[in-house]
Amino acid sequence: MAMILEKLPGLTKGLPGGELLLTTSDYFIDLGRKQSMWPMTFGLACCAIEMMASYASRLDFDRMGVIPRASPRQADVMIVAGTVCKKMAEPILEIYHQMPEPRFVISMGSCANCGGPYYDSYSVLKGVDRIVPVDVYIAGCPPRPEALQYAVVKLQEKIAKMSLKKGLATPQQEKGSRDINA
Amino acid sequence: MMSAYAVVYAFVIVAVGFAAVTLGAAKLLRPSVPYARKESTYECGIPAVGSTEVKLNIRFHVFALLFVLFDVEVLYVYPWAVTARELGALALVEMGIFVTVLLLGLAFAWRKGALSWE
Amino acid sequence: MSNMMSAADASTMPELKSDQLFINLGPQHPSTHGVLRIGLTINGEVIVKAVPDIGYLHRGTEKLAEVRNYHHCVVLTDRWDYVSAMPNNLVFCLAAEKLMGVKATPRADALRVIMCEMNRVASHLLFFGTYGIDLGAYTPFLYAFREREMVLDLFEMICGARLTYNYIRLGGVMVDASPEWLARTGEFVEYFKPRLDEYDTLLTYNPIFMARTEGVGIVTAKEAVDWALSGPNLRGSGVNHDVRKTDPYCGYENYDFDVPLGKTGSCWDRYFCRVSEMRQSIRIIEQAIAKLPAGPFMSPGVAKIPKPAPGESYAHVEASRGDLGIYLASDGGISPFRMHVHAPSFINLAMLQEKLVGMKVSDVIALLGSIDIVLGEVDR
Amino acid sequence: MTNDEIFAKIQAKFPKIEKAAVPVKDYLTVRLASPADLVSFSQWLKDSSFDMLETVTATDLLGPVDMKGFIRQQNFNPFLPEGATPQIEAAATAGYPYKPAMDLLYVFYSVTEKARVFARLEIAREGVSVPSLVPLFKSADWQERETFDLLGIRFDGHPNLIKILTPDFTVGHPLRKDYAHVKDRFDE
Repeated sequence: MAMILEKLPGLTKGLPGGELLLTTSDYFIDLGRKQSMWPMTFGLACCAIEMMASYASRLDFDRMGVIPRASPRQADVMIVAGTVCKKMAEPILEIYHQMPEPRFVISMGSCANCGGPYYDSYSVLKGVDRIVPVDVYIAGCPPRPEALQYAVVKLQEKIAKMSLKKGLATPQQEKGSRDINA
Repeated sequence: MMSAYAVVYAFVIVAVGFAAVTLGAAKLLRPSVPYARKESTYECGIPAVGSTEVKLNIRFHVFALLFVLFDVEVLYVYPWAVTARELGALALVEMGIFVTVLLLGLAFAWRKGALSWE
Repeated sequence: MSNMMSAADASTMPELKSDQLFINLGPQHPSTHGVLRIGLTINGEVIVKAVPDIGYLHRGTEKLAEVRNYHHCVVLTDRWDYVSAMPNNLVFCLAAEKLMGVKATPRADALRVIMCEMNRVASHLLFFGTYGIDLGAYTPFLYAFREREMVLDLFEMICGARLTYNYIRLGGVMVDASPEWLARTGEFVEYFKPRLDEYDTLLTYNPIFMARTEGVGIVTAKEAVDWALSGPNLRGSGVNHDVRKTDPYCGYENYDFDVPLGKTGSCWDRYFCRVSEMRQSIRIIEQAIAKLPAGPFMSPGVAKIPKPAPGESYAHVEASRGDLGIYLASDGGISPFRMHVHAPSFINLAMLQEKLVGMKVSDVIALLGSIDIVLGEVDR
Repeated sequence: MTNDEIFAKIQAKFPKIEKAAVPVKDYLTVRLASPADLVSFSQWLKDSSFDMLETVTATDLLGPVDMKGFIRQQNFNPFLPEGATPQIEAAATAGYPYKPAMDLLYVFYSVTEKARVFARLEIAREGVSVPSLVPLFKSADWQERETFDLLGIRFDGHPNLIKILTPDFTVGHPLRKDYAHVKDRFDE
């Protein structure tokens, strides 16, 4: 864990202004994270075209600080946009693990949420939350680009609630164990 | 009178200091949860196969050498170019000789086929 | 770490000689237009062996069609070529109508033509944008999507969806085009014509773009026919085969438009075919709106749950990516007995494994982008 | 060149080939007698201007599709009366001749003549393999691999007959009517 951030709650317990220091550092750390959510260019199916539309000129994603990055090493969010097939499940897991902490997952479209129109197909994974923890689900097939942008707003609200006292874990990780290798 | 080098020292200290502070603070502040699967090589989601220590073709090396050669040449041409007017015609001739010698070298490399990429 | 050496993977990992490197142009890659993986064995910069590995988006729709009734199947068709979904609906409806002996009304045919040509413009705009990004030019993407959003607005205005329209139904179309919608489409057509010349200055005659695409990935006419390519890939090699001309459907024979042909079959020719096809689509839309016949937009003969007599039918249309065909067999039940999709992207992609050998690594994306595949159609 | 002229030329060259009983609507459909004369027939077609093999596919003529091939959970739709599952169950239609056989379909197209020939070939479900057309038409390569992967028909002479679409832990060939889905680690 980070050298200073982890010890900060312990250090500031006794100090007179400690609580104030903790909450302001929470605020600025979360502010930095939520205003620059860098997703990974990771389109699977039809929802990827709507994701491209939200990056394009009319519904500019850049104004929210969302800049698509090609590799998981520089990404904070993995937007799973499209049908997750069983053959694609292993690479998705591989990429999720190669993303640095704190990482988030947005499951876009009814295929990624629960299999969608392919609920009874033999080769479709019924929802990406079977392999990776998901933070925000977006309904729709495909959801509108505005819905994707509203999902990023929702995720920003979720990040705003992250605090050092809980060990800087993402909201999802607070419930489960930190070491998620499904 | 501060020695003329004080400016240079100050410049170096500020540069190195700024880099050290920002990188150091970042290293202390950011969370780091290293585990084996995260450190595995990223290859579009598929576990990488085969080693990357591969014998490279010699032409990459030749091009690198030629580039360094002409880059250094520009390094020498630059101060002359800045003060060409004061230095007068003699310097122009000297610089002309210097550049043509190097161009001869380039022509030799070209004829020897060092520049052919295939 | 679970080493998932799958059968397909094992075959794509040849025994490497010391100066060869195996890299994955993997499923998660910004410019493979979806989840396509190519196992490249390279020597320095030159590709020695390329093994495309698909199936990462295989949803088994041909199997699902066997437990869906005919109206449900139209919904499944939207998700094949999800960049231009109208021709998918159209081809399934044509095949099913042939099976049921139903004929769409003239107004429905004209509306279907307008919709498919509008969708072709939207799909080629997306191709134009992403091919620019593939080769490093970011501005065409922003220009192209500005016009594409206008086309999607028109689609949304008439059938409520931006991508998976489900507009063309068995026996006709879902809803009639209101005069106000037709006026808006006419406005868009007028607005769009000068834009096409703007695109030419942006990318078509841009020296860097021409250097990257001219003379790259040459497909001769004989090879194109041997690989059974179709659509702009075939016409890029100079073979004059367009389903709208050779096997007209929905009244295409009474619109006049010409078919742009390429000369050498290089990436630039395929690109040029698509961009000039947009001009022809605009011409068709204008004529279709001008000559839109009156009358009902849905033919009455289609049952709520159709049970066509046992038999087989084959229908094919000129989709944006090529000759999209559906072979439909019925055993008299409520679901099709067998539905096979002749997907143009799947067949156009097959030539990659032979064309890539000997090319440079940076040209892989130029060739892959010029074929313009959509993975939903490749894997079905 | 209308369908009948083409069929007359085919009949002259290959007397054993006759028109299919159930033709594909308004296209010429011929039925081959046995896998043996598939290659000679395609070679002859290729020489007489049918130079594009558009489609290679197959149909499993067995009875109604087995519902075990689909992953169907009990539909917990609250709006429907208890136990009602609106999804469609495949049912056999009376009188349709289901038979345990595979029906191969080849579509040849001539760019110059603008004509299309559908060739059908019926083979048993197990143990019969069909000569591959890859030496004649390159487009057959992936389509035969797909037919092998989804329907289990072996094409001997094919350079690289491995599966192409389904994940490799899939057991069996999904498009067969009697395919029963084996639960894998992504299904629970």
